This record gives sequence, structure tokens and C-alpha cells, in this order.
Amino acid sequence: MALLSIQNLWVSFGGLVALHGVSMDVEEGRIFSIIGPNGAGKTTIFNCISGIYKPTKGKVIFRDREITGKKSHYSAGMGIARTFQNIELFGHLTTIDNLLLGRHIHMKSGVFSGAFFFGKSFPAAREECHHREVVERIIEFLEIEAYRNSLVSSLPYGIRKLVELGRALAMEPTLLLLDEPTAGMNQEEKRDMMFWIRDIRDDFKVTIIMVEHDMNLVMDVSDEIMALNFGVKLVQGTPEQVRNDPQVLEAYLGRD
Amino acid sequence: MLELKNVEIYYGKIMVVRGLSLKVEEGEIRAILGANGAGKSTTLKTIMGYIEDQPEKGSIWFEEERIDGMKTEKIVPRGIAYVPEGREVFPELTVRENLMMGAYTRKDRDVDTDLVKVFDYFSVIKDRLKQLAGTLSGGEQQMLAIARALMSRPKLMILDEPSLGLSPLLVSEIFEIIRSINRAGTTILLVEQNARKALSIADHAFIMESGRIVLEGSPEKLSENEDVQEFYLGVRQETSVKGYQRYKRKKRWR
Amino acid sequence: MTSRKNNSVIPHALQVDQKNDLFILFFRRREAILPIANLLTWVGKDSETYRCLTMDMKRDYYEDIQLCKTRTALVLTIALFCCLMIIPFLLGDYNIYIVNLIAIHAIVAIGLNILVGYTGQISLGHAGFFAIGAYTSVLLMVKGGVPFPVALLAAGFVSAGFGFLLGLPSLRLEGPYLAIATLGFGMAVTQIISHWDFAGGHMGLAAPKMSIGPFVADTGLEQYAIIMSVAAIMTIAAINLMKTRVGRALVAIRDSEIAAEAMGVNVLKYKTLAFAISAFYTGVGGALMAFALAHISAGSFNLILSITFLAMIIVGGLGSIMGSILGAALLTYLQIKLQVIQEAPIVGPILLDISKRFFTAEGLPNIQSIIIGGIMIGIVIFEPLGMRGIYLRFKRYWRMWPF
Amino acid sequence: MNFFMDLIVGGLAIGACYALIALAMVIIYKTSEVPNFAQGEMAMLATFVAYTMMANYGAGFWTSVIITMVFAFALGALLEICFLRPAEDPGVLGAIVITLGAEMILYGIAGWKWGANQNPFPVPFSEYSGVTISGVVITEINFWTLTVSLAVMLILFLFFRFTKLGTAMKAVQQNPFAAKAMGIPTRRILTFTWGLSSMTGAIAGMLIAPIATLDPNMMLDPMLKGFAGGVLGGLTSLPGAAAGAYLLGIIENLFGGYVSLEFKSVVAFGVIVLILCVKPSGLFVKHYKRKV
Amino acid sequence: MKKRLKLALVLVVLSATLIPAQFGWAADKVRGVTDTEILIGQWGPQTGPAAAWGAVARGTGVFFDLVNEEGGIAGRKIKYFMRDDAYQPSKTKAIAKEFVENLGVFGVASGVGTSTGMAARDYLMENKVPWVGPATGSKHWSDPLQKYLFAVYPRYTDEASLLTQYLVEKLGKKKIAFFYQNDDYGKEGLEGAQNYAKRAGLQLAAEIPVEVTDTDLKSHALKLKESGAEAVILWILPKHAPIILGQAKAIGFEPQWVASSTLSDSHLMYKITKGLWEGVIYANFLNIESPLAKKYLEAQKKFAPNEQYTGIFFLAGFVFVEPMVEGLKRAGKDLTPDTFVKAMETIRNWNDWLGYDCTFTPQDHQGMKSTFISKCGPEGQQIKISDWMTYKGE
Repeated sequence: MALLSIQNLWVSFGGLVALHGVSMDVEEGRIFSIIGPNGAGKTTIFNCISGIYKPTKGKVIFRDREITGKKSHYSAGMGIARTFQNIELFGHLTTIDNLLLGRHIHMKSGVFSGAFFFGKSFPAAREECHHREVVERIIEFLEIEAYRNSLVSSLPYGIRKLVELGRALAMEPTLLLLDEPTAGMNQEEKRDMMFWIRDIRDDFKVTIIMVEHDMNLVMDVSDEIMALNFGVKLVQGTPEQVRNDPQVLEAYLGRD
Repeated sequence: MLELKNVEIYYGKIMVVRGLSLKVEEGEIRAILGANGAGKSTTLKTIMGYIEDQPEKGSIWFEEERIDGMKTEKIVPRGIAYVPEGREVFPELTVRENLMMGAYTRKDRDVDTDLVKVFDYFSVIKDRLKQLAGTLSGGEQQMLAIARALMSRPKLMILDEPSLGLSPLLVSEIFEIIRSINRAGTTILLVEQNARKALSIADHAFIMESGRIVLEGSPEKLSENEDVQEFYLGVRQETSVKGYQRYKRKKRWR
Repeated sequence: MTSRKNNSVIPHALQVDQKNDLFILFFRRREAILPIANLLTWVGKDSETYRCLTMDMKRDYYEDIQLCKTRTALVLTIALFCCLMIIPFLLGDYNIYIVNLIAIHAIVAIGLNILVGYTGQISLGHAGFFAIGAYTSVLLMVKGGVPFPVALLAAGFVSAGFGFLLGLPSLRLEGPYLAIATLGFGMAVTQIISHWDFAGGHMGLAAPKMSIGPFVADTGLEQYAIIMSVAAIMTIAAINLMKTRVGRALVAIRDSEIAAEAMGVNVLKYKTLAFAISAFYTGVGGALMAFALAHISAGSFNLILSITFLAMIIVGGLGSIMGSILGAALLTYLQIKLQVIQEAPIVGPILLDISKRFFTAEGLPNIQSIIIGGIMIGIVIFEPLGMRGIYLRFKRYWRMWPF
Repeated sequence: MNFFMDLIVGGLAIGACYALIALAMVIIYKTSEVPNFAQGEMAMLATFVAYTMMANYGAGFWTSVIITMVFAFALGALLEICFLRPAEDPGVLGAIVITLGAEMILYGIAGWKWGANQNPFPVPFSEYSGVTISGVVITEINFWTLTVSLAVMLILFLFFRFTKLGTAMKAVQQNPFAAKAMGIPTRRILTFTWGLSSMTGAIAGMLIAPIATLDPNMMLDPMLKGFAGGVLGGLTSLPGAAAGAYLLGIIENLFGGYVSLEFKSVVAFGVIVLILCVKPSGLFVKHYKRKV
Repeated sequence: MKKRLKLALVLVVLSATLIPAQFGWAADKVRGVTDTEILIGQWGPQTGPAAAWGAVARGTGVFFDLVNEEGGIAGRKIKYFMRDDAYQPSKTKAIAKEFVENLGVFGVASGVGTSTGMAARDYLMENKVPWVGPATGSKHWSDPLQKYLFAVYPRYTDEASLLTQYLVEKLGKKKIAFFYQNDDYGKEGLEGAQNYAKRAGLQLAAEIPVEVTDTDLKSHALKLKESGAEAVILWILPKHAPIILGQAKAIGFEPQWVASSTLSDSHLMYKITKGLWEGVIYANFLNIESPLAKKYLEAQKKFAPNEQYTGIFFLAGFVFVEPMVEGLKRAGKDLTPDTFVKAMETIRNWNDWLGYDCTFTPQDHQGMKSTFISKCGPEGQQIKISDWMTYKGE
């Protein structure tokens, strides 16, 4: 059974149908990309997986469990992490606090243990220290040490993208959804990102689904690609297959 | 037509643009290329009078008239139209109302002929006049934003990243339209990250990095530059990264 | 949460003084500034400036969540505690009463700040929780014979229960819609209590004396001991809480609900939790108020009170425990002192003269609301961080003092 | 049956006053997303000006109304310029605090200038005689209140729908950044908005004052009800907010007439909370959820 | 440099506000009494929703000025402190503390509001602060008896019983409705009316409450009309009177209106109801025709020429405190709280004031129990239609 399986997914917003019965399977350990023109429904699929939208019809099955229509935090608890197209960071928190929020599902302290600790040996304090250590390693991995204690709203765009990625990694997810990870980056940064995506898959043993416009990156990095157009699945296959598909060329890439 | 002389811009306390000078000649398409945070958008916003008390130094001239320090609502009637980054339409106004707002500063009543003219460029819009702009797709919104800017009959049109977030096919279409607008007599100043596309239609381009113009010239000249090839055009794309040795070794976690 | 300071000492210094401070311009690079900054730092290596400059001097992850991060802070905290111990013996009973009021308001302000400042939810109905706390404790003691500490806790928990209920709709409401819902809640509570004969109706109830075991708080001084201890415990708890998992989740909800949920934060749970915690604090504050006043009546828990609480945290600083306390202190003090503004030297006669000339003499006390309204607006316009912002500015200024 | 109809008429009459306040608040909310808690005091102050014109300077009613409208416009514009413009992006909470502060200041000024005494507010039409339609009385003041509120609503609707300025105001609300790029003077538009809203509120004040008495506390309750009515209908829709306010007036009166007078004014808020749980942006507005 | 200046400025302003807090009181033999002065305080809402009642406290101020001008009391002048509590009990309590701890007053005069007064009552009693004439007719002032508290305002319960009795016995009304403010004030009135009704074997036709915050009284008026009452007793605030009278008239309901003493300023009521008040019957305990009233109003012109409102509430500020001054005079040179209480308790059937038959005994500290009934004439004149009456219950 695939790690994530989407079956006949329909989504509509007040009469406007965004997804027309899309199905897809993602095997564990792969990098799976979704491409398609704007408004094709790529982000909508993400939103269905991570529980922001409730599909009108169809199923989302993750690790043999149905998560259709479950709230975001539920799927997060199941091990699905994501980044956002337009960066959704916690602007009034520092980088380290943002990353610590990624550890939220792995932490236990509640109101009372959190409010009353008076030394290192209290469980809340111990837990806090432990997770700070974990986060520290992610900071190292992404090379954002210099920004550890800065408010994220004051960071440059590229760094914020990284922090967001780091925050998703801190969740130690099984499945990572990347929504346009290189949007707004220059070629150099994009290339870095490419390496990182591969490293993340290998080092963290994560399955990655990403939505991306940069064809070069998509073709290079992905194991499998699905092309969408107006909510309809055009084709799914290896980069080569997709690159040469006439429908994809027509709808998306254009013929130069 | 438009000239920036040694402009310095601060954003809060941080200097974003350092001594920028550039010229846009009448009838041309000029493009500013550069990565995120290079100060391109800030420059445009400053030209449009968005940022109060800026530029800190230098001057901006439009048709022999100094326009820095002017309010936006004074600048627009002088013949500059601005298409902001990211499809900034009025989502809950109809397409028609959106277009009417484009003609806000005009005193004459001859708006309808312009509407017809706009439909020549953007046939999609014609059928959707009564639709709310927010219900348009991303590409249509971008077209509407450009159409709206045209409604003020600008002499100079400034576009901020018209290709942002659009599919390759749509990008081509929009750039085609920009070119035809230019041919009809409107001067164009374009800010782009998609260097390849921008260079394909521009008459002259600037490359901006951390608040300075580092290179300028004709597209041909720029395309030959090695740095531009590597960092802006991504020329080596045909060979895959898979075959490359990483030049940076990342630290491993675990 | 004063722990935010270490993020930005350097960038701030650069930003503020960049244009007019030659010194900074010369030494823009961090390494260059280091030795000089060291000299400037008045407590040497243990200061946070030093730590920020050297960045990697962290010895232990616990430091991040420690109550007193530096020795200076520790010393200051101990000094503060000593002050709190000595103060009552220096002040008269009247001033102790004012300090008590301030402490009670500070508890409420902290609670409200947890909801408004940290979680980003608006409430114009906290007078309702205040009333619930006050009535619960008094009714339990008078009608139920429950001892004071239990009644105090019960006041908090009952109030928290109502907070939980009010929190439920908050999942879907925002901005003015939430404001009107909470406002309605506050008004409903007052209205219901005032018609509830068991709770003394409109006339209100007389509160018994606070007592812990054999110790009965008769005088203001004894009340001070109880109120101040409760306030101190609750302040420390709030500081701790905001630094750990729950607090972070609350701030996450404020900054981006969608992202918070994607991180596995159960937004419904944490929003209602924020309401509950906030209501708990307010309820405890209300209970203490009942005993400080010795008599409660529904009419005093009105919309104006809710607005005053809100004003306290705005003036003090949103999202800051210290700000809550400062705001509560300032506004409580002002409200009491502004009543006699016409008796103040110099200012008083001038105002009276103005009143007689352009206004009415008997309307002069209305200047209270003009001044408080003006402070509220002024803070939002000029110092959105509130008094805490002023404090931070002052601190930075102090550091750089010789220059 | 008469009792029921009387309650409905009463509900509509007070609902019309609420509706005017709701409209005034919506005008501002639509353009700048500021829930204006100072609306009531602005109206109260304007009404005091009208009263002073009549009582102290012997001006005629209509002259006073005109002067008051000018004053109201100036007051609204002044508040915007002095209090809201200098605040950079205050957020909803900041905006609420600013308007609450303005409310306190205006309240203080009114108390300082006119004292706490109650004053009668004379109008050239009768508060208690009028026409009787099948046993149900509609007094002159009821009639005028309803007419004026409907007229104001219609004028505002036409203004926003068909004039360039009205469309520009909507544009400023939806996207101030783009509106500026169109050459729309966003700041002046905002100032104008406040003036317009203040005038609408002043009309409400002058219609409420004759049935009650004129004193600084006059508008406390109507303002909250108007706001609540606006929220009930939806703060982003003019007709929606007005309809919500009418509805609120009717609910209140029916509840007072048939269930309980004691909880008459609280029930409104209870109903609102319940309705908002189902329709979070009010009855007549589609709930907007942020996209990611 | 600028910043430091600013800081200095802030400090100066702060200390300026601090100064009034500093003038303390040195330990005298008797708190608030020196050879030349007696310190007396009063709170009253000068701001907020109840600010209209602030006139009481200002009236008291003029009265003390008058007393001082006439030579004071036993060689001492009264030093009067007026504080604004905005009708907020927590502030009232703070003011009471300030009076006792900081200013060290001898006694408290009047003070508006029942809930505000209740917040301070026990504290004042514990500290032996004589308190005369709280400005409401609540029964809580004299029941249970408080040693240092003397009530002047006739009880609402008695007043309401009396009015009902008058309606039934003198005017022959059978169906009487009661329209009351839904708080202690209104409810005590209702209780009084019910008491009489029970005794007379009657049933009130309707008991309609109104909330303080209500502005729209249409449904109230309709309910009153439904009850078919011939007379309606109003136990409400002045601001509600014009609304209910107007709404009732609009629906064609014109019973005999009867009002409590709170609405006894007929000129004001006539003005704000735009003439509807004419013909209304109301209770009254302040003899406005007495020559003393004229004298007091002249004193107002002298000491408070800027005062805008000089109606009944203003004079009420005199009447509540008159017994206090009498008590102080009787206590004479040797003034302590206890001698004062003793002196007060010697006042029997005292009539040298605006009120009537003031009597304090060690068992009963309710000083005045009588009211008379007036009718509002054309142009708001007060027409006295009964003598002073005292309600005699079981």
C-alpha cells in the first residue's frame, strides 16, 4: 500500500469546481511533484491532504488510515508536515521559537507543568531543553545559526523560506508537503534548494510531495510527476514521460 | 522620459537602494532584473511616491519635471501607470468597476473608447465585465491589472513582476501583450525575475544587485555575459544536477 | 515576557543610531564593536549585551527558559521582592489599598493579555469573568461555608469554565464579531447576576474576610500579604507558561492560525484554553477584589470596567507580562489620582479657570476620561509596544548613555 | 393582534435608529476595517451642537440641522486626521482601542462642556401623535425616523453603487495599495468616509434625542445596539447591516412584549452570539476565509 | 539629549500628580477635628452615567460654605472634601479609605448611590466615622441599625406605600400599575407598593421593570396599556420618564401618572418631558417653599455662581446634611464621634430645616419618615396637594 493514496478527489467552492476526481498514489521515500498552470488545483490537493479543506467527494488515505476531512492538527499529528506558498511563519516569534513549534506534537507539557517549574529538573524544563537541542541541530543543518534569535518577520525572504522548511522538518514528518519551495528565489538559491530537498529525503527518510513551477528543478529532483490542468489530472509518470506528454506541452509548458 | 539620478532609499533605517541612476527613453521597453531583495520593487514604489519621505537623496524626473516627494495621486495623472506585484485587483468590485477605477484620475468622459481598446488586447476580459474580479483566475487577474493600468492612458507603464506565479504558457501570452502595448506607443518599465522572458522583449535592461545597478545594456550584450548566463538565465539547465558534484557539503543530522 | 530582548540589541543599535551616531558607523562589524560594548556594559560579562554579541556563549539550553537569565536580572528580581516586602510598612493603609487594587488589576491584566496580547483574541467582556470570580468566591464562603483558599481556587475554575464556553464560538469569530460576542457575554453576566436573588440581586453581597486557617486578614496590610502572594505566584506562572509549549502555541495561533494548525496545534483546544486561562486569572482577580472591597454588587462589573482592563494591557504593552503589570499600575493609579486633579497644584487652578471660561466648572472631573482616552490613543499611535516599549527604549538608551 | 403589530412598529422605529448607527459604522468599517466605537459619542456631540444652536442662539430647527451636519462632517474628518491617520497599521485591536479612546475623549468633552443635565431636544414634529392604521399608531417621529433611515440607506446605496467616488471608497477598502496606484487619493477618501459616517450618525442622534433626553449618556445603549445590529447583518454590507439592525429592534420588542422585559436588552446579544456561531460574518454576508 | 529632557518632563509630571497624595494627617486627638476645623468628606458621581446626581455633592459644598460664613460650628470651620467616584463601588471604597487614612476626616456627609455606599458602609462603621444622610431612600441605611450612620432620606418603601395609599384612598383608583427601575431603588419602591396593596386587599395591575440601560420603552408602554391600569406609579430615573410618557401617549394610554421623590423636580421634569409632566402626582420631602430654600439659593449665587443646575437635587445636597450640622452644633466644642452620635440622638421632631420632623433615637436612625404629595401644574409649577404624611404600617 502506498504511503499516501488519494482516491477520486472532488473539491468545489460554491459552484466552482477546483478538483475533478483526482487520484494519486505516493510511495514511501519518493519525491513526488505536482505541476500545472495556475488555478489547476495543486495547492487545493495540498489543502485537502493537510486538512484545511474538506473535499466534496473522495478519500485521502495516509498510512492506511483515512484522514479525509480531518482537521489540520490531526494530520500533523499523523506525521504530515507542510510549507506554504506565501510563507506562513509566526512573525512575532524568533527563529528558534518557530522551530520549537514544529516540535509541538512531540512535546507533552500542559498548562500546569508549563506554568509551575522552578529548576532544571522539572519535567517541563527537561522537555524544553531536550527539544531545544533537537531544534539546534536543524538550525545547523540549514545553516541559519546567525538568525537563531531574530524575529522571523525581520528576516530576508530566502531565510524565511528556510526557516519554514526547518519548522516542517522539526516535526520529524513521514510526509513533507512543499508548496512552491523555490518561489521568489534566484537561480543560485534554487540550486541550493534542490540539493536540500534531496538531502532531506535521504537524511530524514521523508517522503516529499511538492508543487513547483520551475520545470528544471522539478524534472531534476522528482521521482514521479503528476500534471494537472483545471482540476483534471492530465498525466502521471516519470519526468521523461511527463516532459514529452503532448497534453502537458499544450496546457502548460507551451511549445517554444 | 523617466530619469532617476543618484537615488538613495532607506527602508526604516536600512539603506535599500544605494546611488541608483537610470533612464527610460520614450517608446522603449526597459527591464530591471535582479534577485529578491535587490531593491527593485522598492525603487518602483519610490518612483510612484508610495514611500513617504523617500528617496533620501537624489532626484526623480518625469518629462522634465521633478516628481520625487510628490504624492501618488499627483504622479498618476502625469501619465505613469503602475501595475503592482501580485495581481492587486479589487476582488469585490466587478471587472468593469475595476477598469473604471483605472480611469479614476481622468477628467474626460470618453472612457468607453478606451474600454474597447482594452478589449483588443485582452479578449478574455470582455465577456466577464460583470463578474467580480476576485473570482477570476490568477492569469486573468494579472491581465485585468494590466488592462486597468491602461485605462489611465499612460505615457509610461511600470510593471512589477507580471510573470510572478503564472504558468509558462500564460507568461508568454502576457509578455506578448506587453510588447503590443509598447508598439501602440506606451513606454514600458518592467521589473522581472524571469530574465529570459524579460530579455526577449526588452530594448535595454539593467541588472540590479543589493541596491545597485551592476550591469546594463542591450539584451544581446547582457546575454553574452557569463555571470548573467549562470545566475539569471540558468544556462546550464540542460545538464541535470544529478550528474554534478555538490559544491557545498551539507552537515548531516543524525 | 522579557526574554525577547536578546534577539535584537545589535540590529536595534545599528538601526536607531545609524544616521547620527558616528561611533556605530565606524564599527559596523560585530567584532569591532565587541570590546567597546564590553566596556560599556555595566555588569561585565554576564550581561545580555555581551551574550548577544558573542552569540554562542550559551552554556545550557535551560537558560532560555530560566526565570532570571542573568545575574543582573536575578539581583533585580530579588531586589523587587525585597521592595514588595518592605513597601507595606512604609505606606499608609490607604496607599496599601491602592497597591492591593493594582495587584488585583495586574492579575486581571495578565489574564487578559494572555488572551488578547498572546493569543490575539479580542475580549470586551472580561468584567463578566471578574464578576463570576467575585460572586463565586463570596457565595461559596457565605452560603457554602467553604474556606477561603478553596473558594479562591473555585472562583478561578468556575470562571475558567465560563471562559471555555465563551471560547467555543471564538473559533469562528474574529475582529469586531468576536468583540460584540464577548461584549454581549459581559453584559449578560451583569444582568443575570443583578436579577439573581440568591446572589443578593442588585443590592449585592457583603464579602467575609479573607482567612487562611487561623490567619484572618483584617487590615489592609494582611490583605496585602495574601493578595501580593497570589499575584506573585500567578505572575511567575504566567511567565513560565508563556515560555513553554502552551504559550508558544498561543502565540502561534495569533500569528498564523493556519500554520499553527499545520504544526499540530489544535486551534479549538488552544483558543478555548486561552479563554479559560484568561478567565481563570480574571476570576481569581475578581475574587480578591470582592474581599478587598468587602462588598460586591453587579452594577460595578460593567462595560467600562472591561474597557479599562483592555486599556491597561494596551497602555502596558500587548504580549508582555511586565507590560500588563505596568499598565495596571499606571491606570489604577491615574484613575484614583485624576479624581482630584482640580486640587493639584498649578494644574488644578488653570484647569478650573479654563472650565469656567469655556466649559462648565462642575463638568471638570470629566477630564479624567479625556486624559485616559488620550493616553490610550497616544500609546497606539506613538508607542504600540506600550510602556514596555518605552522601558526597552529607555534601557537601550541607558546602555548607550555616554554616547 | 394589535399588541403584536404595535410591537413590530415599535421594533421598526427603534430599529431605524439602530440602522442609521449601523450604517454609519459600516461606512467606516467598509473602507478601513475600523469598528468605530466612538460613533455614538460623535452623534451625541453633534446633537448637542444642534441643541445649543437652538437653545442658546435661537436658530431654527432646519438651520441647526444644516449647521450640525457641517459640524458632524468636520468632527468625523478631524478624528480621522488626528487619531487614525498617524497610527501606522494599528490592526483591529489597535483600531478598537483608538476609537474607544476617542469615545472617552468625546464623552469627557461633552460632560465638561454641557454637564450631566438632561435636556429636551425639540423637533418640529410630534413625538406622540400621528396616524392610526387599523388600531396601530404610527407617530410622526416614527414615520420620520423610518423615512429618513430608508432615505439615507437608499442614498448611500446609490452613492456606493453608481458614483465614481463611491466605487473608489470600496476600492480603497478592498485594496488600498492598488487604489493608490490608480491615483485615488486614499487618505482624503478615508477622511471623507469618516465625515460621511459622522453625518449619518448625527442624523441618528437627532432622531433619538427627541424621544429620549439629551445628555452625554444618551447614545451609550443605541450605539451598542446599532453596532450589534450591524454585526448581526454583516459589517461589510450596507443593506445587510441595516437589515440586521431592524431585525434587532424587532427581536428586542417581541422578546420584551412576550417573554421578559428584564432581559430584553441582553437577549439581543444572546441571539447575536448564536447567529454568529452559524454565520460568522453576519446573516447577509458570505464568510470569507483566508486562502493559503 | 531630547530624550533625556522628555524623561525629566515625565518625572516632573509624575511627581506633580503624586503631591496631592502626600499631604497627610498628623495624629490628632480626634480624627478630623482641630481647634479651627472639622474635616468632612463626600463622594458623588461627577462623571459617568449617574453624573446628574453629582449636584447633591455640590449642593452640600455650598451649604458648608454658608455655614462657615455664618461663623462655623462652635468656632470651627468645616473643611469639605468632595470626591468623584463615577458611581463605581471600588472607587467609593478607595475614597472612603482616603478619607479615613489619608485625609483623616471627622465624618462623611451624604454620598450618592446605594451600591456605592454599601461598599463603604462597613469600613466607615468599623472606623467610627459618623455618616449622615446617604442620598438614597434605601432601607439598608437604618436597618439594621448602625451606630454611626444616620439616614435622612425617607425610605422608598414608606414613600411608595404612601403614594399607593393616596391613590386608593383619596383618588379612588383601583387598578394601579407599578413601573420600576430594575434595581434596589425600584425594587424597594415596588416592595412598598406591594405592602400597601396587600394590606388593602388589592393586587397591583402590573409590575413592569425597566433596565437602567434601556432606551426603547415601547414594549414597556404596551404592557402597561395591556394591564388597563388607571394609574401608573413610576419608580424610575428622570431619563426614562419622558420616554415612557411619550410612548404611552403615542399609543393612546394616558393614566394618572404618579412618581417617586426622585422625579420631584417638576420644573426639570416638565422641561424634559416637553410638557407631558403636567398633572403628574409625585411624592416630595423637600419643602421648596420654605424661606430657607430661598436663602440657600442665594448662597448658591454667591458661592457657586457657575452652577448650571439648581433644582431639587442641588437642594437635596443641603437637606441631607442639615441634620448633621445641627448635630455638630449640639455636640459643641467637645467633638468626638461618640459625642456627635449622642448629640444626634437628641434631635427630636426638629423642623428648622427643609425637611420635616427629624427624629433620631438610639433605637432608630431613620431621621425623616414623612413625605407630602404634589402635583405638577402648568409650566411645571409645584402644587402641594397634601400635608406632610407619615406611612403607618402594621
